Amino acid sequence: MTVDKILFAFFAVLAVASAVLMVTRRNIVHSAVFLITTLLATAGIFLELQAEFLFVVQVILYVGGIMVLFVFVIMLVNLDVSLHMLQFNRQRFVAAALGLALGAQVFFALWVGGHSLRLPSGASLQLPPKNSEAIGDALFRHYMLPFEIASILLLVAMIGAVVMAKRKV
Amino acid sequence: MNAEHDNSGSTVTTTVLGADEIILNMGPQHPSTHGVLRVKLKLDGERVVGSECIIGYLHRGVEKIAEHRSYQQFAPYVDRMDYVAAVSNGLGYCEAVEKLLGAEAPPRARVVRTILTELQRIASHLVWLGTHALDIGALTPVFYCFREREEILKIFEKYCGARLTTHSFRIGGLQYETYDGFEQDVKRFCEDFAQKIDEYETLLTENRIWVGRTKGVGILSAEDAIALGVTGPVLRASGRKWDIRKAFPYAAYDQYDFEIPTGPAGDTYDRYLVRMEEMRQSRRICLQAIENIPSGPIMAKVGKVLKPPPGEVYHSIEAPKGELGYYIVSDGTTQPYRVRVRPPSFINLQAFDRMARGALVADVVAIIGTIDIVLGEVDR
Amino acid sequence: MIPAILQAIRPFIIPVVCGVVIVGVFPLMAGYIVLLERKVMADMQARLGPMRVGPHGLLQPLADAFKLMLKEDIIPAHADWFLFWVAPVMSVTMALLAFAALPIGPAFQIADINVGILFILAVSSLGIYGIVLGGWASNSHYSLLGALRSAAQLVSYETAAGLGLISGLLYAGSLSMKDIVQAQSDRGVWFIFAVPVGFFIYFVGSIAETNRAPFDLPEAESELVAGYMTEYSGFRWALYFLAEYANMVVVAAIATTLFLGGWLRPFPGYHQTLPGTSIELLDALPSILFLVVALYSLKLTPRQPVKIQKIVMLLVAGGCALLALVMAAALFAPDPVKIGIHGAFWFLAKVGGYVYAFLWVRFTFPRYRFDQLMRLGWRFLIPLALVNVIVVGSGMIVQENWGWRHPLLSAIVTTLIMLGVAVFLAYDDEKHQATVQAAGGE
Amino acid sequence: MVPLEAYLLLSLALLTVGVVGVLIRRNVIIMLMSIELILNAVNINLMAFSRAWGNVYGQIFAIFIITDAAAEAAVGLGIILAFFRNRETVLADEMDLLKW
Repeated sequence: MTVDKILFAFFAVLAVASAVLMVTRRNIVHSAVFLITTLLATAGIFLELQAEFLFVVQVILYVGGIMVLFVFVIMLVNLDVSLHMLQFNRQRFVAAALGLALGAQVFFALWVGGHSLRLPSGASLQLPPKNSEAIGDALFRHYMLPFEIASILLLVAMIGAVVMAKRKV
Repeated sequence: MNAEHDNSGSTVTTTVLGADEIILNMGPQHPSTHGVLRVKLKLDGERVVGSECIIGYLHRGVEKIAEHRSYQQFAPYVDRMDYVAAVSNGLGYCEAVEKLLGAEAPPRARVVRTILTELQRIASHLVWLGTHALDIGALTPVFYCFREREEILKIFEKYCGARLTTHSFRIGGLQYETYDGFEQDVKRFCEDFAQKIDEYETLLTENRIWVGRTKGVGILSAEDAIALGVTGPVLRASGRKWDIRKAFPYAAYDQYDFEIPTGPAGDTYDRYLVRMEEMRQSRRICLQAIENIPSGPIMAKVGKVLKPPPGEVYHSIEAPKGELGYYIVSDGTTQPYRVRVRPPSFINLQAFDRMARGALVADVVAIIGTIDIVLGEVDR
Repeated sequence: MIPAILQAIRPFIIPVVCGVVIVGVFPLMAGYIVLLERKVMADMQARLGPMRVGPHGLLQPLADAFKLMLKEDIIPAHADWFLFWVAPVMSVTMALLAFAALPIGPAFQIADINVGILFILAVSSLGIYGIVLGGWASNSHYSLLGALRSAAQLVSYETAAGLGLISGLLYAGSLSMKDIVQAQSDRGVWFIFAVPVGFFIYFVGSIAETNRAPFDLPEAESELVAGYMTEYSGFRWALYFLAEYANMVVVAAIATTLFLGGWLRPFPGYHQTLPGTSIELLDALPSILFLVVALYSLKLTPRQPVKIQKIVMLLVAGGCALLALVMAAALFAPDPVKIGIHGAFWFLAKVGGYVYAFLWVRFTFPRYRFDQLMRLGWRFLIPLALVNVIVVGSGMIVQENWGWRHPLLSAIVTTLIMLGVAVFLAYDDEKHQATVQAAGGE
Repeated sequence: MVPLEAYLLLSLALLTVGVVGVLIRRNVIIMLMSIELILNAVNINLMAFSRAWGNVYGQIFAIFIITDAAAEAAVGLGIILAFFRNRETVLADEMDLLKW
């Protein structure tokens, strides 16, 4: 069971460290690379949680799809100009303080009230072994309507993106 | 990328452009500009909105050299202009000087000249076909083309000892008599060649990708072509039946029966078809000529020292790439006062901007290939 | 303590050994795939190909590798050195990672993941970052254009190829590479015969995904010099090269597993035995093949001009003879060993055939233009693949409910329907193109 | 076995970084990427709970969230491209007019 913990620690540290780097880097492409690293580390955590299907979905969709789109757009908008400008806006100190305060607040809530939440210990239950089949089952038995709604959402987004990016509508 | 090395005095500005327009420099070291041509492309995304050909990287001052050489001494220099069709260059020059002298090569010399020039045309078109196909991404035809070209070069080598820059003709006729078996060699080549052309055509003519890449690409209307002075296969593909071999017959072309292929649309595909058909017609001319080479002397009596009377002459021939003209002014001495060459590649290259406007970057490569330029001739 | 650690790492030993073997051997193999490519190209182009280094150029890959390693490592001025450094590594890592789930024969597989095929797709879709970031980091217009082209191309054709795979997966009923092969064994038909249209779509898509001609626009030599690799040289360039060939093998392995029966022997129902023995003719084929190659090499040995070449040729003959011996010995070994070794042979042979088809296409066709490539992808292949999934799915339902027992029957019907769809799509595309051209571009 | 709290803390850390990123950066693309980070933090939570409860429903929700992220990225980047074409900037504080 130690392997579990080592893997988790590795991926967690990788995820958080590259998330911080992503927010602070000057160069957008570097930011994107660090976000990709974060996402891959998260995918690793999914794998550690025995969710192979979500691991694959995360890699194919998030890293192989969405982030490619990001990188593509970053390369289309020219970057040299914004590189030499101020990277953070004027309310940065206040904003950072507020953001950290939010984090601290949630952490405090977890710290104080975590025991009363009656979270399951985790070790007691095992996931069904055939992960992708179980997901397919659940998705198409119990979540058919949300699934269809999601597909409509995607359609709307697709049309929206085309309309936005087109030069002449 | 392009601002710092701009030593050519070009007129395209590299100032601030819109977000979508970039300037892309193709060449002078680029795999598909066929030498040291440099093309400045103004791109909107992948679409060309403007272009400029920057030439002169291979300028050797050929025309100026002529003023300090005797007429015979200058003859080898012309071979270095269009170095893939050296024989044609030599023919044009020799005939121009003969015209200036008022001399005429004997019939046997003229027929042999015709055969060699037509073989050279085939060789030149083969180089064009191979490199053009390579530019468009077909890797294989170039090797087939060079295989056949090798046969032609072997004939040249047997005839005069040189393969590329042959200097095979002399003013007044030929230096060398044909070797034993010349007729057989040419005949064997021509007979095999018919099937070889079909072989290239099976690879390309009906190929969907090839048609897609060439049809409708780089269209040049006949009016534009004439306005720009374009000649040769490029003009003929635009639908004008203009060929110096028919219009002002020289050498022995008036004796032979051949067709002048033309194309309807003036696009890259038509130029391809026209050149393919020209190779067939050249083969036909060779076969007719080889049947019946008149006997007799191969050199007219022009004397050892050439001193043409003062005057000027313009003589042009149909080189593989178009009208190749020589304008020679004599002041009565042994050296020309002025030689001006009208190189087909140079003039045809002027049509590049017209063809490339609105095309995609990938088409630019096809268009450069289809004009069939040789930079040695463009820059001279 | 030590036994406990041994106990803990025991399940990892075999996968790690397999992984090390693949990572160590594949670069060499890639070199020989390059040699094979050059030889095949030479054969198609009426010439000899590499002949200088070793007999018939057999040592050429080693010479190339040494040359590449000794070359100066240039990082262009104003390049983003970090990404310039990391991009080729990323490319090659992702390509080799995909080997983790490939079953090279029933015995030789690093990990049988239950989403194996998705894992390979996922990992190979990451290879795009090596290309895009490398192209961007070089700080050159050619590289950037190549990178952007590549990104657009990969995203489009991954969709088509993925949908092509799905039609095969419908028959397989599993995402695990092993189960897919097992399904083909159970159904008694390779899925290329069940879903030929799906195979065709995957074939085209996989050529495009690996950036091979006629879809090699990201590195189109005549237009973009070398695309995203323009500024790379020496060993980094070799890494890109390695990644390209690794990707080629990976897509070939996917196709082999899903459509060509994986490690299964062709004609499983054909039981002609060799006279006087109980060995089946087709089982003995591999060893006979290797023996023939060995004898041929032996015959060529005296004709080599230099002594060292003679020795190398002799080594080749010896190697082939050894392989023949191994294959023959495996026939008499217990079943797992026999199937393991012969399965690996058939798998690699099929991968080789698929790669050969790649090369064949490469040397025959000119290159697509970018807009044509996109049109082919989006207007022809993706709709075709979508319809194909639906038609094949319906065919399966019909087959199960109406009792068409023979799998080929529904395959024939669906294929005919799909051919009709393809003709319609091609016609529609041409009509569309005609109207576009009539409207004057755009 | 990694305790559930560890996942929650990791998720919290990513959430905080994402929120701070959205608030302090000027570049819209990085803001969008920070939002992706926040969504990702949510996913980790869902996955951890799914594992803890021993069923796959959490994973289903994660799939929906990834779908949502894809839609958001497509539209968001479309807007950024359109904006960049008009104003040649990707900085949030320069987007200060309703119409150009």
